[in-house]
Amino acid sequence: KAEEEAVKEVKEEVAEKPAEVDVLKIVLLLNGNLGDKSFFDSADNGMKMLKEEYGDKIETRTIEMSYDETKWEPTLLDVSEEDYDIIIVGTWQITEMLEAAAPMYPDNKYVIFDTAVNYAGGDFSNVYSIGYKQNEVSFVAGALAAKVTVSDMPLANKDKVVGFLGGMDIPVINDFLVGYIEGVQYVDKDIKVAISYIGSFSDSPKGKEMALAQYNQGADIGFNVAGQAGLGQLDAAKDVQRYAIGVDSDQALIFVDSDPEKANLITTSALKRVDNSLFRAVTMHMEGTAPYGEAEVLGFAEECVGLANNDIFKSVVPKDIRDFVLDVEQKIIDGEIIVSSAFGLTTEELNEIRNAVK
Amino acid sequence: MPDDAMLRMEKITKVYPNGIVANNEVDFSIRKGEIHALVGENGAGKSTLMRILFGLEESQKGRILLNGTEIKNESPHIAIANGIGMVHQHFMLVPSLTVAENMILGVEPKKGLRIDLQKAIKDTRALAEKYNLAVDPLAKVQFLSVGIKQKVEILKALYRGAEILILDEPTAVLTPQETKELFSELKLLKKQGNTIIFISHKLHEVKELCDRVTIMRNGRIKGTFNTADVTPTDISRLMVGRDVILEVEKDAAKPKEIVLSVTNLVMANDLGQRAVKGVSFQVRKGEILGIAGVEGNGQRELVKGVTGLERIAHGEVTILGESINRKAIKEIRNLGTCHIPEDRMTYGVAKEMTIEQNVLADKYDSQDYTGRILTKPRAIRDLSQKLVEEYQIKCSSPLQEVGMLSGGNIQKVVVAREFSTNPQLIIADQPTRGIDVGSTEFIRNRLVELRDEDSAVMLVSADLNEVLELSDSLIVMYEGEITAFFEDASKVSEEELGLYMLGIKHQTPEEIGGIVYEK
Amino acid sequence: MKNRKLAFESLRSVLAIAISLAIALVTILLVSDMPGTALKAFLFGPLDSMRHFGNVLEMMIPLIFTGLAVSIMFSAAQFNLGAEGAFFMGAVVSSFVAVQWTLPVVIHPIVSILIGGLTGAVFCGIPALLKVKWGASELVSSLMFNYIAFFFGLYLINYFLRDPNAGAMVSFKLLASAKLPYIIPKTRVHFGIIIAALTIVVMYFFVYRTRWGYKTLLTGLNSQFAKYAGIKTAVVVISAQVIGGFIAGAGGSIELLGLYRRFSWQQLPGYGWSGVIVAILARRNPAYVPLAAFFLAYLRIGADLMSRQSDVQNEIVAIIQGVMIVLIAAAGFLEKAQYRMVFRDATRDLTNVGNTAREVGG
Amino acid sequence: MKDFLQIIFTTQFGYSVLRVTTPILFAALAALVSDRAGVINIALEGIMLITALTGVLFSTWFHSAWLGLLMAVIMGTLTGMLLGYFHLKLKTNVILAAVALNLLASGGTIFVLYLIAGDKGISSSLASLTLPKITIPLLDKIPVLGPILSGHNVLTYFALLSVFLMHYFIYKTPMGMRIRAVGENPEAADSVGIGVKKTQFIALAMSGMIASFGGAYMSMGYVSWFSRDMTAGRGFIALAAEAMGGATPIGSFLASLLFGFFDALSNSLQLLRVPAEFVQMIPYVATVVGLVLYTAAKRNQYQRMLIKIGRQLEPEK
Ligand SMILES: Nc1ncnc2c1ncn2[C@@H]1O[C@H](COP(=O)(O)OP(=O)(O)OP(=O)(O)O)[C@@H](O)[C@H]1O
Ligand SMILES: Nc1ncnc2c1ncn2[C@@H]1O[C@H](COP(=O)(O)OP(=O)(O)OP(=O)(O)O)[C@@H](O)[C@H]1O
Ligand SMILES: [Mg+2]
Ligand SMILES: [Mg+2]
Repeated sequence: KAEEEAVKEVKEEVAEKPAEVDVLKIVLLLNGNLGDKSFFDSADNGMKMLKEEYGDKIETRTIEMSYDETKWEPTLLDVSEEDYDIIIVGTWQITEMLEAAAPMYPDNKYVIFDTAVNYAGGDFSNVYSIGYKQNEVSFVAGALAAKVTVSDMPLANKDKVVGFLGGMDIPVINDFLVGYIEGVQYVDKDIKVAISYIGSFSDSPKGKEMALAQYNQGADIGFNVAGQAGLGQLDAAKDVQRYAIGVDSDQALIFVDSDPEKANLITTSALKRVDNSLFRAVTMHMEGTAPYGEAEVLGFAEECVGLANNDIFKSVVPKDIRDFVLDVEQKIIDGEIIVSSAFGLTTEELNEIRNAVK
Repeated sequence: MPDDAMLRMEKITKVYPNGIVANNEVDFSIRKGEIHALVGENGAGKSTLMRILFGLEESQKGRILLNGTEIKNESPHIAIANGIGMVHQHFMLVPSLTVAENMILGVEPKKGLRIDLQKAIKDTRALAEKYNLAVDPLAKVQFLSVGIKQKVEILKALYRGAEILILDEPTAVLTPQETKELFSELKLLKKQGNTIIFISHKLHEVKELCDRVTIMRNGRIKGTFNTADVTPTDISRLMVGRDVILEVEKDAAKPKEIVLSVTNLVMANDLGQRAVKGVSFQVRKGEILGIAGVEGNGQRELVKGVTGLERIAHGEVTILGESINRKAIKEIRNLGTCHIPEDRMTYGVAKEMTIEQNVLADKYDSQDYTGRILTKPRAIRDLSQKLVEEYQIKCSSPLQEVGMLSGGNIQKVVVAREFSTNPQLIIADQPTRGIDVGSTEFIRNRLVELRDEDSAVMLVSADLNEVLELSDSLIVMYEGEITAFFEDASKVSEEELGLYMLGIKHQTPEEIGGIVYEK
Repeated sequence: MKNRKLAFESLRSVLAIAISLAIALVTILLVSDMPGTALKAFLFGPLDSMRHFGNVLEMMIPLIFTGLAVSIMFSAAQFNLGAEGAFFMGAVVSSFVAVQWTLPVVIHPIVSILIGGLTGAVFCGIPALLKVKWGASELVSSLMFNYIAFFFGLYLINYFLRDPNAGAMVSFKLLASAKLPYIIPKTRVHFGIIIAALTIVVMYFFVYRTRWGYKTLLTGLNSQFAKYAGIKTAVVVISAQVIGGFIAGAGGSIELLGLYRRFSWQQLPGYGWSGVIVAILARRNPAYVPLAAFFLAYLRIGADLMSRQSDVQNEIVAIIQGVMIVLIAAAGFLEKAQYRMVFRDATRDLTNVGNTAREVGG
Repeated sequence: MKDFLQIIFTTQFGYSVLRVTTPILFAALAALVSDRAGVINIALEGIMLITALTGVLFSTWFHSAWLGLLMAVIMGTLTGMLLGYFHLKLKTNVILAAVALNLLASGGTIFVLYLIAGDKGISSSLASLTLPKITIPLLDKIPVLGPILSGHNVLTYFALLSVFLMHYFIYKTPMGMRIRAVGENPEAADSVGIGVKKTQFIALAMSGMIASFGGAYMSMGYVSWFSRDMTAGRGFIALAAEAMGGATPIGSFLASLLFGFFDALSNSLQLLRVPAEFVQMIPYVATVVGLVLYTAAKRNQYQRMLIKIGRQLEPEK
């Protein structure tokens, strides 16, 4: 609540007072709505972290442009003409709009996350792109899931099946999937992966149904990568008493107060720390080291991906598995394990990968 | 006579939302135990007044006194509680329910939470016996004949404890014999202490049955008399405001070649029952063939078959030698057929459209009124202007919405449109039902004129007067079959016709076969 | 009499709008800490820059198409709610043409739009056919068809037109030759607005000046009468829905070619339902459709700007819309007042003329 | 194919059919009661959405799932009455009023959710409660049937019970008969003192009330939160189910079950790697097919009868 007040106040200031010169003004455009408890919320959390850290030195504003694509470009152009110092946008869907807008306003600075503009295709010296090594963290999640399904943890069964619940059949999600499958196979080639796509990032009841179907097929742990719709999986886990792995933000934390029983089944979450990456970007901007004109892909080292190492993880997952998982993580950081990416794969190639674990 | 009145309606004024003043400062009173007739032209406001009494409409002004105390009949519910029952001009029954269920609807006897059907059946039987109105409590209403439905309606009112019984044109759909039966039942009711308000257009019935009569015109009361003191002529003069002659002058028909030929026609009704059972007849140029019969004996389905509105189940219909069995309505119309439908509001007009647009309905694709793409507003305007004048349609302009006109004028719009295409075959289904004397006269004369201009006319009417008056020859339908054929309609009496209509008499197949002139 | 009626109808519409706006204002006052900013953005935001006004016009375009589509279907008394699915499928299929066919500049969008329209026609036409052939309610089946169109469309895009290098489930880029050009500088108002204007004129003449329009209206007002008059109502019922579907499908196609780089919808865009609102506000008359579409677009853009510039969420527009539709379509709203007026007229004429009001009507 | 059968012939599948059917069944019964009174209620979608949110909010505030349910039911009834007010009093076309209500519900629930929880997507930050599941003693011991029929949410059992309650209500009670009379011949009902509008108003209120169980089930049984547009067309599907079921309680139940079957199937079928979008179409296609089969059968009956009537004649003559 207090935070909200703060945001409100900021909004008031922005809207009703003339801007002061020495304050860094940042605007975050979300092409969706807050409340997904994962991706967009994480980005917004980045703004809150910044505000906490830098206080009066910066002003932040978050605009939800909703899922209606026709609103995105006008909004982007609107804020481009206002006096923001940094304009942050995210997701692949908005790339082409940014590619059109950025050269028109060379004095503005843009940050785009979870994708990159095509630097070869134009002059984007004022755009800094942030990508995430979600395939790597997903690999670790896959390794964890594999270990759990063959373990003798209380809710694990004999079947060698793990679940993957995607929001949509799209590259970002499949990047998770490919890493996950490789992680599973790294542990045991015989383990099957039950894969479903909800077809939506918002239909959580449907997510629950599909997760239940997976659990009914013998999966004892599932990984959801479906934004708000993926929350259905966590509910399903509670219904049938199986394990789950959260995504993007630490999803066990969301429920630890309101529904501890559910939280205790969320072994960990594959974090995609949009918040950290934005915090890092703005900090670099203030220090003058932000790599505008370039794309960076952030991973474990920058603490922009990682498994949530929370109390539940520590209490639910046996130590040997935890150690194994941390070891895998280290191996990835060290380059001993190379994880494939789904970007650029055709549907056929993807199907091959998916059918291998059917 | 304020003292002897059981029920008084004082200064009732009713304006419908469309601006029609149906009742204008009406004072109306009845005495206990009498049968009181209410007469007046169509649209005089009779039904409206009764609907107000029964709580179905709200009046803007006036009050109702029952035995000297004011009552507020805001809904039929209250009216019923006040001992008023009404049998409506149109049946008010739920077809899928049984007689017993219809009886108890709204005043259901209960056993616990559920309806006590046994009691309902028992009560219905008892009541039917008491008033000598034979009905089967378990029969579904949709399968009943009009006469029985009428009885159910009366029983319904009695079941609700009605002491004052309003009957709105109960005899309109009955045969003379059924009417007679009804009258004896009503007299029985009167003897048992009930009071009856009786609405009818048939003045001899009023003379026969009623003690007093109140006459309405144009929403006002023209007077109340003892029936013994006035003649039907007096009444009709007061009703219409002038003397009326309803005799149509016509010469003998000179029939020529056959236009319509119906062979072995079988039609189903809405419920999928056989309603027309293998009927054959022919209509020739220059004659009017009347089809008499109590409503619901297959006439409606017959008309639907002949006009192509419903599929023919069996048999054949030809017009000018061409079979129409597989023809679309448009093609049938293009053969020179026109059709005055029985129910003008459903089949005859689109209420929300203007007169002009309604007149266009059967000729929208004629070259005269539409070009290759666009319509020709000027031509359409001229035509409707002409028809409005020719048929004396009372309206502000052809651009007026048809729904704003009175019933008679709506009917004139229909007739004007249908007759404006020089028809070879006219199918006139109850062409003057529910319209006033003036319009009736006009339409009847027009039909005869067209006959003289060599149109073939098939006239369906439940109004015995009308069929006898207009027809050159005549057939009677009973339960989907032709039971009689009269080559010369002027030789038939109303009573005789009634016997055939009720199925009491039946001609031989040979006699009936006379209606087929050539195979 | 007629003028009176019209005046009364207008009064009622204005009052309905006023009441719904008043409800919106009260709500804003209740929930906002900065009601001044919110109100200003809501009411005048769309006028404060060319781009914002352009946004209103941009949004009008799809609303006009679905509004016309729903109008024509409702005119024939066909409560087909499938404009939503037709709009979506129109865009899907026309994106195939726009991506895969190489055609000259002007021809390309024309072909693409026509094929999009045909697709829409099929999607609204099927429920019509099911109704005519087997009596299945077009209302119910068209609702199902919206979902079928949605998933089928996504299937087509995903399996046949999807750009594997894109980071989301989207089609390949639409070819430049297929795009509709922007026609007003500083905005994204595209050529579609001219097509929309033409469609309005065509539909107006179609409905009120051609025999087919006449048949449609007649069937809509009284289908039994239409049948009696020799109109093949089954044909009219189907054609009205096919035409409606065509317009909706073409609308989807135009929206795509005008404003998008790729096909990228992940959910039904909702313009079909908005079309219902537009059609009601316009009272099914094509001539009023642009007014209604402008009004609705203005409201929505105003609400968007408000949510961007203040702390009031744009979902508030749902409340305004809801109240407004209900009141404008409410025959009973102000009925008493109207009735009093009639009663006064009728009785005054009575005392003057001393006769029934039959003449008043006539 | 083997995999396919493996999915269908599991007790979990049977269990999930019932679970998926529950909200549709409630909505179908809600559609039925108003349809029988002669008003089609296509606002079920919106009513369920509103009541789903109501249940979540009040169960959070009162710390009781039952009170949440109670408030949802009250809210649903009120919404049904609101629709009645629009349609019967203000005389708005009932389809248009319902479209308006649906739009209002879709945006309005989010508006309210944001005001209360600060979220625009999902209510998971609220500690809302769910209604209990019931294990039926004895039944749960029976093989196959036990796992399918036992252990459902209490509302699932109530939905099944409602089919019989509705049957009893419509066919055996005075109010039920009045509703049927009003739907079939309003003037007749009017003339015997049954207030047509009053009866339709009651039917709409009941419709809202029954639908609210479906809404509450969505957010307090099916899942444990409210989320944007979470009813996802179930209110519309229910209309189709009711039409397919010939507007009878038992028929509507069977049609809902059919839809539930296909919906459950579509959730599982993906595991066989059938294209997701294709699978998701199945329930809707099945519903349309079912609807057409039902109406076509009715129509055929009439055609056959016409032919029969034609034939009957020949031996006679
Ligand atoms: N249900 C209705 N709703 C609205 N208006 C109606 C209704 N029924 C009748 N009217 C109005 O009543 C008039 C026609 O009704 P009706 O058939 O009783 O006429 P009428 O008075 O008998 O005419 P005429 O005296 O010419 O025979 C029209 O003005 C029509 O607008
Ligand atoms: N519901 C209605 N709305 C508007 N006008 C109506 C309505 N019902 C009747 N009227 C008009 O009120 C007037 C009186 O009609 P009413 O039905 O009372 O006449 P009536 O004397 O019963 O005639 P009929 O002999 O034809 O039954 C007519 O002009 C009629 O057109
Ligand atoms: Mg009349
Ligand atoms: Mg009358």
